[in-house]
Amino acid sequence: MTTHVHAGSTPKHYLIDGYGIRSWLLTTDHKRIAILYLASVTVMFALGGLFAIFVRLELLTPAGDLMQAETYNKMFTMHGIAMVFFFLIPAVPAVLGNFLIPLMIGAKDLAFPRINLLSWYVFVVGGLFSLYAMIAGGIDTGWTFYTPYSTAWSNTNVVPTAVGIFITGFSSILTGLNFMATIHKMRAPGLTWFRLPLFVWAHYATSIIMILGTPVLAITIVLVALDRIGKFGIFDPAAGGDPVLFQHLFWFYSHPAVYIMILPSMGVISELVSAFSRKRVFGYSFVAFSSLAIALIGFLVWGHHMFVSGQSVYASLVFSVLSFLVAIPSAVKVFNWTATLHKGRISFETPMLYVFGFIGLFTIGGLTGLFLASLGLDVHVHDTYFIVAHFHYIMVGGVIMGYLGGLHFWWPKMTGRMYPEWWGRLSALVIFIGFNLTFFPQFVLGYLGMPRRYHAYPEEFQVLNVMSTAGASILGVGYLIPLVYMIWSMRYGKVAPDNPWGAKGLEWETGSPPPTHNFEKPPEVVSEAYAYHEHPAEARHG
Amino acid sequence: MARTRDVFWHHFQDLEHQRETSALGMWIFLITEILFFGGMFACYVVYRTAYPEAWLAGSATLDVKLGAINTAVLIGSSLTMAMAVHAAQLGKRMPLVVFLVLTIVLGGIFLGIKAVEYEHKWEENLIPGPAFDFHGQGAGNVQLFFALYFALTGMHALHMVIGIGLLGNLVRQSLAGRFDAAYNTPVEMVGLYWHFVDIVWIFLFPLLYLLGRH
Amino acid sequence: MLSDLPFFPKQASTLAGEVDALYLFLVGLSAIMSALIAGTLIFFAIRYRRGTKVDRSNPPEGSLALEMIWSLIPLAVVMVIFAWGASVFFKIARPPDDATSIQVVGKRWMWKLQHANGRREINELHVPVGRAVRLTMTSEDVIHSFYVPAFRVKQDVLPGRYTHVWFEPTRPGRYHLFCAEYCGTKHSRMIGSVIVMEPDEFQAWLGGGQAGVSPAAAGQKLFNELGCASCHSKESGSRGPALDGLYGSTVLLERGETAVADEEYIRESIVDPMARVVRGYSPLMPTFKGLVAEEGLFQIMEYIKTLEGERDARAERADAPAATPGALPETAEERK
Amino acid sequence: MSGHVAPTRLYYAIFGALMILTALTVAVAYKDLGLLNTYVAMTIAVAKATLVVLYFMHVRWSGRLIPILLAAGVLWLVILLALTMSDYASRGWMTAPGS
Repeated sequence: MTTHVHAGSTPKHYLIDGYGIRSWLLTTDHKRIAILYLASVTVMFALGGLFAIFVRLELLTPAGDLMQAETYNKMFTMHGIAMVFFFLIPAVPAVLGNFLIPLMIGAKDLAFPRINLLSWYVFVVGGLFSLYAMIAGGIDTGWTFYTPYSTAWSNTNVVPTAVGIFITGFSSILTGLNFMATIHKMRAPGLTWFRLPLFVWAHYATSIIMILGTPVLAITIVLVALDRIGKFGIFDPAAGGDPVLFQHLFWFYSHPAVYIMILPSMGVISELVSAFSRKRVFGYSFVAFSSLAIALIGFLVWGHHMFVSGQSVYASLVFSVLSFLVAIPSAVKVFNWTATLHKGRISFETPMLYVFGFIGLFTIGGLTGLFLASLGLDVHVHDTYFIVAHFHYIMVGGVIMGYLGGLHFWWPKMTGRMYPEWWGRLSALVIFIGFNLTFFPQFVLGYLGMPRRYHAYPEEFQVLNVMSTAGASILGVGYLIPLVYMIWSMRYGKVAPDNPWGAKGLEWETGSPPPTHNFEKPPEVVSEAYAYHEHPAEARHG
Repeated sequence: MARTRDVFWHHFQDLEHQRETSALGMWIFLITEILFFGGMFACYVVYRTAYPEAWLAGSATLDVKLGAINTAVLIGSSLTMAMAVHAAQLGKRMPLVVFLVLTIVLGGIFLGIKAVEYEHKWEENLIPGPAFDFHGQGAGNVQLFFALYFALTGMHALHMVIGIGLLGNLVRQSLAGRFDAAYNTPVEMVGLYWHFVDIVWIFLFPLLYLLGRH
Repeated sequence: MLSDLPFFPKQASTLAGEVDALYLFLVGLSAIMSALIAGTLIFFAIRYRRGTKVDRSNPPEGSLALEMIWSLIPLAVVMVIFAWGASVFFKIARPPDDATSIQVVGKRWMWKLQHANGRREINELHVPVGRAVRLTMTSEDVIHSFYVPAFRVKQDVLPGRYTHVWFEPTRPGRYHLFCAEYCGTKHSRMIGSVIVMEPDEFQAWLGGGQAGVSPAAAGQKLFNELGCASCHSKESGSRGPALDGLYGSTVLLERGETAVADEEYIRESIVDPMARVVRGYSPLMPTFKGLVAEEGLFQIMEYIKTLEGERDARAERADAPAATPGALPETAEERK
Repeated sequence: MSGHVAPTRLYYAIFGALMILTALTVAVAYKDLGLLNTYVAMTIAVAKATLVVLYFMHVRWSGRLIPILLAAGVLWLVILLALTMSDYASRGWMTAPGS
């Protein structure tokens, strides 16, 4: 978009505006809070990854010989909890969203800077509770906490973990609240809704889900805790309660939660595909509205997790047809991104490689979603490795690809330094190969009938499991490379120009890193997003 | 207005912009609250449909008189809260303090009556859990009624306690002269919260107390 | 035969082929879609890479026609998949009327099964080829899931209520039985085998072993031991309704509603007698929750099913509309 | 200027209406209307909540955005209740054979 920014000298960028631990821990600057989130979610990702290593190592052989069944059950549970609640849900919104939304809309900060800081503290406190639960013996209910196992039978730290997730939920609610108020009220003059970058649209849709879904999870967790501590019996059949009701309430949030994870990544992909094709995103309004459509329809499909749960077959019918509907807006996005490349000027820096990775893996993840939405077929593949493969294609292949792509793209803006391009491309390739080798065999395993959450398994499944574990080790290396060179680049990377990619967008019209108040003079927007055709910009780097 | 400096955040255009944005934020928060109580209402609807006898039997043990008095008390506190906001808008300090204190007092009365009711249930062994003891029609599932009764009213009471804390803070700030006709956003925000808590009770009263009274 | 392909599961029930047909259709569709998208991506990426001299004039910013095409055509396709999936699902959900009945109790961490003649099994299920079998299942503790991949059927097994699964084996052999719903420490050991036999072999197997007492007979014994008959008798003035011909009939309840006396209703009446009391009787019956194990409930149920006879006029109303049974029965009227 | 300043008379009138509706809902509960009892009770509760939202919470004077948000919140609650109940209401539709 074209703007009138007075490029005054920017004496202090946000990273050097104050030193010392207090200047970070008491900051209300959305950019610093984004960095705090970046550090926290990276720790949780590493932790979740560590648990995954143990899971994959155990599954190398059919006999449950590496660790006890109890230990294995705790490993997959804690892998799920760390990854879902403490990495995937906050990753893109709390890091990239926090950093970029005010910049993209020309605001000095989010609407409620102190609430933003509070949300990080809430996240940390929730994380510490869950960490305590993990260290003090772990938890073995699966990240889904199905009752009555979680309320009456498990002997592990269900309550501390539940408290941790409950608290973290409020961090998510506060972030969504802040984004929503910000996008409504803090846009720069001239920045109408249909001039917003699609990243902002995606985060608006995400905020809707955070606000309307998370409280239901929160109260469900409270009821589980009441059942467990006070023997209330709300979800316990022994007292007349219905465990299937717990599943309804749990999935009312936890299915849309998948869209909390994927929608922001889709927003990233829209920005990247446009920047590296030097072209406005094809079908802008369709991409924007498809985000809202996903946010709405995403709330109507939760029962597809319950086709064999004892739910009424007629309710299953309704949930199945609605689940097929949600496939359409997702497909629309993929088609529009592909069409964006048409007549573009495409270059292949690391972020763009992640775009290709995202589209490929998300396509497979989405298409296998059709298998699972089909009632008759889901009966067979439900709770097998087929579903494990499917949601990893969406949540790892989709979300993490988008997250890493976005992190590379905006890294110069966040740190003022370039990451090493060659290493970036290499790691993108390694991650793509490792990912497919890890998870594609699991589709086959699932259709063969291997149930998930199995500590030991029949011997005929071993070949595919070995492939998967081999892939996981490649994937692990793929994640380690960026971790190393990103940290390295903060000190030794090339100093980044304000707009290394020649990209459009308000965030590129301020310094790298931006000054504390983002813009010296409030920008004024006079044209649409991604106006590459007006002033064909060229890269000043690479 | 020299004082404006410490209540105005630089990233807003002006105080009115700040007020509108705060109100929007508060409303978004209240919408999450709808869904927060909504999860319990979903349990309520499912189990009431499944076990109507148990619901009638459980509701019959509650004291309509106390429930109705509490409803009146809470609606009264909503009135005093609205009056407090009104006083703040006009920049009248003493009426503001008086109405805030009245709201706190009414909120306290509500919680006191609630505590009396809880104590009755305790004495009658109607607290869900191992000690729960109920005989008669629908006995098998009456515990579910009480589980939801305590979950719903307990969460509501917790919101009241938080609200009273916020009101106390407002009293302190009003006495310090922090609010005037130009800046009174915190009073307005706490008011929204308080009214919301009142609305929750408006639904809880008939849903819990008034089943099968004829 | 598909089953003989590597990395393809065995097909051993009448349902397996139907599920596989849908699966293979979707695999084909996915392959085509993925190839199309990947092909277009790669084609554009090469043709329009930066620096190439190709026609980039008038790049389109969007196209309503294209958007319609690529949302409406997929919509039509997924609706076909939905209908197909639903039709297969209803075949899986609806057992044939002549299916043999077997009772299953899931318990951490084993499957306990009992045939109609009383023969019991643990973690093994013998069934004849070519005969539909319907399992009635419940759990003693947490949620389990009865899963036989070769039959393509799976159903969660819940505590406190009955769920059902059915299949008709087509090939003799030994197939995996898995618990598919995570149930705690030894979840991965809650496994067993389904052994499909030729009908005559099966008959021989069924007659062998320890001669079991039939569930109905065991149920009658329990019924007497628990003193049920002292109230539930045909004599006029008895404290409880007579149970002759009860199973499958419609009973009239206290406030004028009705209920179909199916397995769920009978189970509920034993463990939670006050929930739905038959009209004309006082709510006197004590609960037997915790006193009778799930298997005992199954046996009493089988016994009650054998009691035939005229229904007591008080409890029966032929023209009564059928109420809806289920674990959590919905009662249409609000009772005030 | 901050927010709409309503006359205090209006607040007292709303308070009066709320008290009357409370008395009404208690009175109705003691009449046997069969099925209607629940609907009447809920209608009165919705009416009371609407009064509080419109006047005490100033939504009457707040512009379009907040009513839309509020409607979204209520709609999502309805989605939660309706789709959950769709399961329980239809569980018995498919009867087991033999019954």
